Amino acid sequence: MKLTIDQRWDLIDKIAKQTITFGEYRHTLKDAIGEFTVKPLTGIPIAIAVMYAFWSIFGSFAGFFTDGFFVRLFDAYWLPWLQEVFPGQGGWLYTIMVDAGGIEGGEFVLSDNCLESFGVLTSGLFVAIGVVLPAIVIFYLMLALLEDIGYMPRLAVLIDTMLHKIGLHGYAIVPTILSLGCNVPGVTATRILETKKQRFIMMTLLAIFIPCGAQIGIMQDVIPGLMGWILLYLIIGYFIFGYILNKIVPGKAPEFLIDVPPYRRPMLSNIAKKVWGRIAGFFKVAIPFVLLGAAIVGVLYQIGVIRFLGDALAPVFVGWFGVPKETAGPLIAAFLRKDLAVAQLSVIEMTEYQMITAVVLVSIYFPCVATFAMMLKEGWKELLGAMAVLAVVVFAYGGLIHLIGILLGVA
Amino acid sequence: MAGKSSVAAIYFAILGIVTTAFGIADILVTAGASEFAYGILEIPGDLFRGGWGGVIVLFAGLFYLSGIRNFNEIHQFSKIVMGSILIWIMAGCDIFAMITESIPSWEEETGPWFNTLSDFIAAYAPPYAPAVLLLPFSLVVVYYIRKRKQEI
Amino acid sequence: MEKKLSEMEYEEEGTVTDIEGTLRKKVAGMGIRVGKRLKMITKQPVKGPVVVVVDEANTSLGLNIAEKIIVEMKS
Amino acid sequence: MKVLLMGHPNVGKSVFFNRLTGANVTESNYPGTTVDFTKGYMKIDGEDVELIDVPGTFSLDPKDKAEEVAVAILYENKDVKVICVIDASKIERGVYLALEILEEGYPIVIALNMWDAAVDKNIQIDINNLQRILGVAVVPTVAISGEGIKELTSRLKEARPVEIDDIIRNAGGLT
Repeated sequence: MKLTIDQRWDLIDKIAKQTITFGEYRHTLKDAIGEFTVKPLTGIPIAIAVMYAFWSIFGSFAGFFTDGFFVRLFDAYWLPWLQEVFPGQGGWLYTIMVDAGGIEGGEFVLSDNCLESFGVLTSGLFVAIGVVLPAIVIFYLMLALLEDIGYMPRLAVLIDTMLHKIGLHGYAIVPTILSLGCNVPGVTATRILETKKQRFIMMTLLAIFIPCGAQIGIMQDVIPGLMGWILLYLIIGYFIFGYILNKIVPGKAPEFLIDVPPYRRPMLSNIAKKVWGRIAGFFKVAIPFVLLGAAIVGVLYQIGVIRFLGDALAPVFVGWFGVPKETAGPLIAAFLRKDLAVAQLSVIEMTEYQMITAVVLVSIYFPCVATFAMMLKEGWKELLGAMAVLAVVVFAYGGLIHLIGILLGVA
Repeated sequence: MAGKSSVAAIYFAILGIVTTAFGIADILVTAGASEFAYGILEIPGDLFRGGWGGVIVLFAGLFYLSGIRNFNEIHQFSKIVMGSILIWIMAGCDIFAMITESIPSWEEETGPWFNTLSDFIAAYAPPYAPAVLLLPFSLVVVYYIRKRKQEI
Repeated sequence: MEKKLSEMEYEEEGTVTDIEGTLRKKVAGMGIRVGKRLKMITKQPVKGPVVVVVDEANTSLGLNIAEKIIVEMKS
Repeated sequence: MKVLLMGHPNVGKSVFFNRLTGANVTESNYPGTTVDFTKGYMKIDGEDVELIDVPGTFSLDPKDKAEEVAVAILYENKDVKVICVIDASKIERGVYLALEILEEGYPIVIALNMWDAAVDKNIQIDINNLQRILGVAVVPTVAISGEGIKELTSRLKEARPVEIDDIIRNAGGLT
C-alpha cells in the first residue's frame, strides 16, 4: 500500500509523538557560528576570508614545490642531462621529445629551461609533474576540507542570488569550484542541477570560462602578476554570457532547495580518500593528454601545419583580437593543452595587455579533449550547442577585450 | 561572574579597536600603493595581502566590537569567536607563506636545495603583518570557549 | 496572522498552513509540510534565498518557493 | 545477497560504507549519466554480500539527476535488503524516506546514525517502541567511531517487508 504525502507525514507525527522527546536544547557555539556563516552580514566577510585563505595557501604551496624545487630539478638537472644523452640532436624525434631549440645569430642553440624547450619529456613532464601536480594536490585538499567541514552549502546559499541571475542557483558553485581543479569532475558535478537547461548552461560556462588547475598552476608560475586581470575577465564573461544563455536557452530554471548541514569535525581518512580519488582521476586523464598533446603539437610544428594556420589566421588574431602574430601557434595548440599553450605564450614578447588578452583567449577556447569527451557523454546535442556558443563567445569576447584595451589606450 | 565578563568585554573592546585600526591602516597603505614598516610592524601594500587582507582584518575588528555587548549570550559570544577565526585565517596564511619560503634555498641553478640554517631562521624574523601581531591576543578567546564548555 | 514564508522576518516562528500543490512533493522530503513549525534564520538580500529551521535542520529555499508557502505566525 | 545503503545526503553514508566493506571497492558510472555510485563487498556469517552505496536522496520523488539515479538503483534491484541511514537528530524526515522505501515493499533495517549528536541535543528516542511500531530493526550507530556497526550487520537478517497497514495500526491509526 502506498500513502499520500500528507498521510505519510500524519503517520510520522503519530510515531514521533510516541517515541521521541525533545529535551531542552541550548544553542551551542557551533550552531551559532553555523547560523552566522549563512547570514549575509556576517557570512559574506567570512566567505571573503575563506576565499583569501584558499588563494593564499594555494599560491604558497604551489610556489614551494614548483619554484622552490621542481624548476631547478628540471632546468638544472633533467633538461641538460636529456639534451646530453638523447640521441640524434636536431633530428625530428629529438625535437619532439626533448628540445626544439631556437635560432640565435643564425645558429641552432639548445634551450636552457623546460618552458622553452617544447619537448614531450621536458616541457610535457615539467608542466604535468612540476607545475600541475602541486597545484592540483593543494587545490583538492582544501576543497575536500571545506566539503567535509560542511562549509560548501553555506557558500551556495550566500552566492545563490548572483547565480540566480544566470539561470542557475547556489549549488552551481560546486561544479564551478570543482572545475577550477579540473573541468572533467566539474562536468560530472553538474548532476546536482535539476533541469536540462541548467545543466547545459553550467556545462557551457565551465568549458568556456573556468580555467582548470593545470592552467592556473602555470599562470601562477609564469605570469603571476597578470593573473588577477585574467581571472577578472573570465568571471565577468561567465556572468555576461550566463545571463545571455539564460535568456535564450529554453527550459525551466527551478529554485534552490538545499539542506544546510551543521558543521562537523573533518575526518582525515575521508579527506585522504577523497583527495586521492580525485588526484588519481585527474592523472588518469591529464598525464596521457599532456604528454600526447605535447607530442602532437610538436609534430604539427614540425610538418608546418601550425605555421600555415598561423599565417592564415594571423589577420584575425592581429586585427580582431589585437595580439601579435606569433601567438597564433600557441593559440592553435591550445586546442590540445591549455597549460602548454600558456607556457608557450609566456616566452613570446608582447605587451601586458596583449598577454592578458592572449591568455584569456586560451582559457575560453575549445575545452581540453578530456572535457570534450566528458561532455559528449552527456549528449551530443548539448555538446554541439556548447560548441556553437563557444565559437560566438571566443569571437565576441575576444573582440570586446580588444575594444576595452583600445578605449583604455593600452592595446 | 558579572565582574569577570566585564573584564572580557573591556579586553575584546580594546582588541577590537586595535584590530579595526590595523584593518583601516592596511587599506589606506594599500590605497597609497606603498609599504609601511615601523618596529616589528609591517603593513603589506599589495592589493592581495594589504587590500583584500586588510578588508578581512577590518571585519575581524568589527566582529569583535559588535560582540562585546552582552558578552555571555551565545550569539554575541560567537561573533567574538568569528573575529578571532578571521585573524587566525589571516595569520595562518602569512605563517604558512613564511614556512614555505624558509625551506628552499631559492638560489638559481645548481646551488644547494635547502636553505642554510641561519637563513631559515632569518625568514621568521620580524617585522610581521598586523594579523600575525594580533594572533597571540586573539587566542585569548580559546580560554573563554573552554570556560563556557565547563559551565554547561 | 498568516503570511508568506518569504515575508517572515529574522527569528520569527510560525506553523505552515498551506503549500502550493505542485510544490508539496518537492519539499516533503526535507521535512517541510503543513502543520510543521518553522523558524526563519536568514534572508539573503536582493531576492536571495531564505534559510529556515525545521526539526532542528537548516534548509535553504529559493524565494519563489518561499512565496508559495503560507505560514501562520506564532503570536 | 545484495544490500543497498540509502539515506539523505550528509548522514555519513560513505563512512558507513567504508567501515563495512573491504578493499575490493569499485566506483562505477550509472549507465547514460555522469553520476557515480560505489560498490563493495562485505562478509556476513561467512556469506559474501554485495553492498551498494546509493547516492543520497531526500525522497523517492527525485529532484535532480543524482536523486534520479538513487531511485533508479532502488527500482532496478528488486531482490535486495536496504540499510536506511537516518540522522538521529533529524529522525522525522529520515523516517519519511524509510516509509517510502517500506511502501515499495523492500525489507529494511534502520541505522539511527549520529546518535551521539542526538544525545548532545537532548533528544530521547524510544528505540524499542519505534521498532515495535515500524516492525523493523532500529540500531543506534555512530559511524565515525564504529559504534553499533556490528549490531547493524548482525540484525540485517531480521529485515523483512512490512505491511504499511500494520504500521498504521501499531501507531494508533491515521487521523
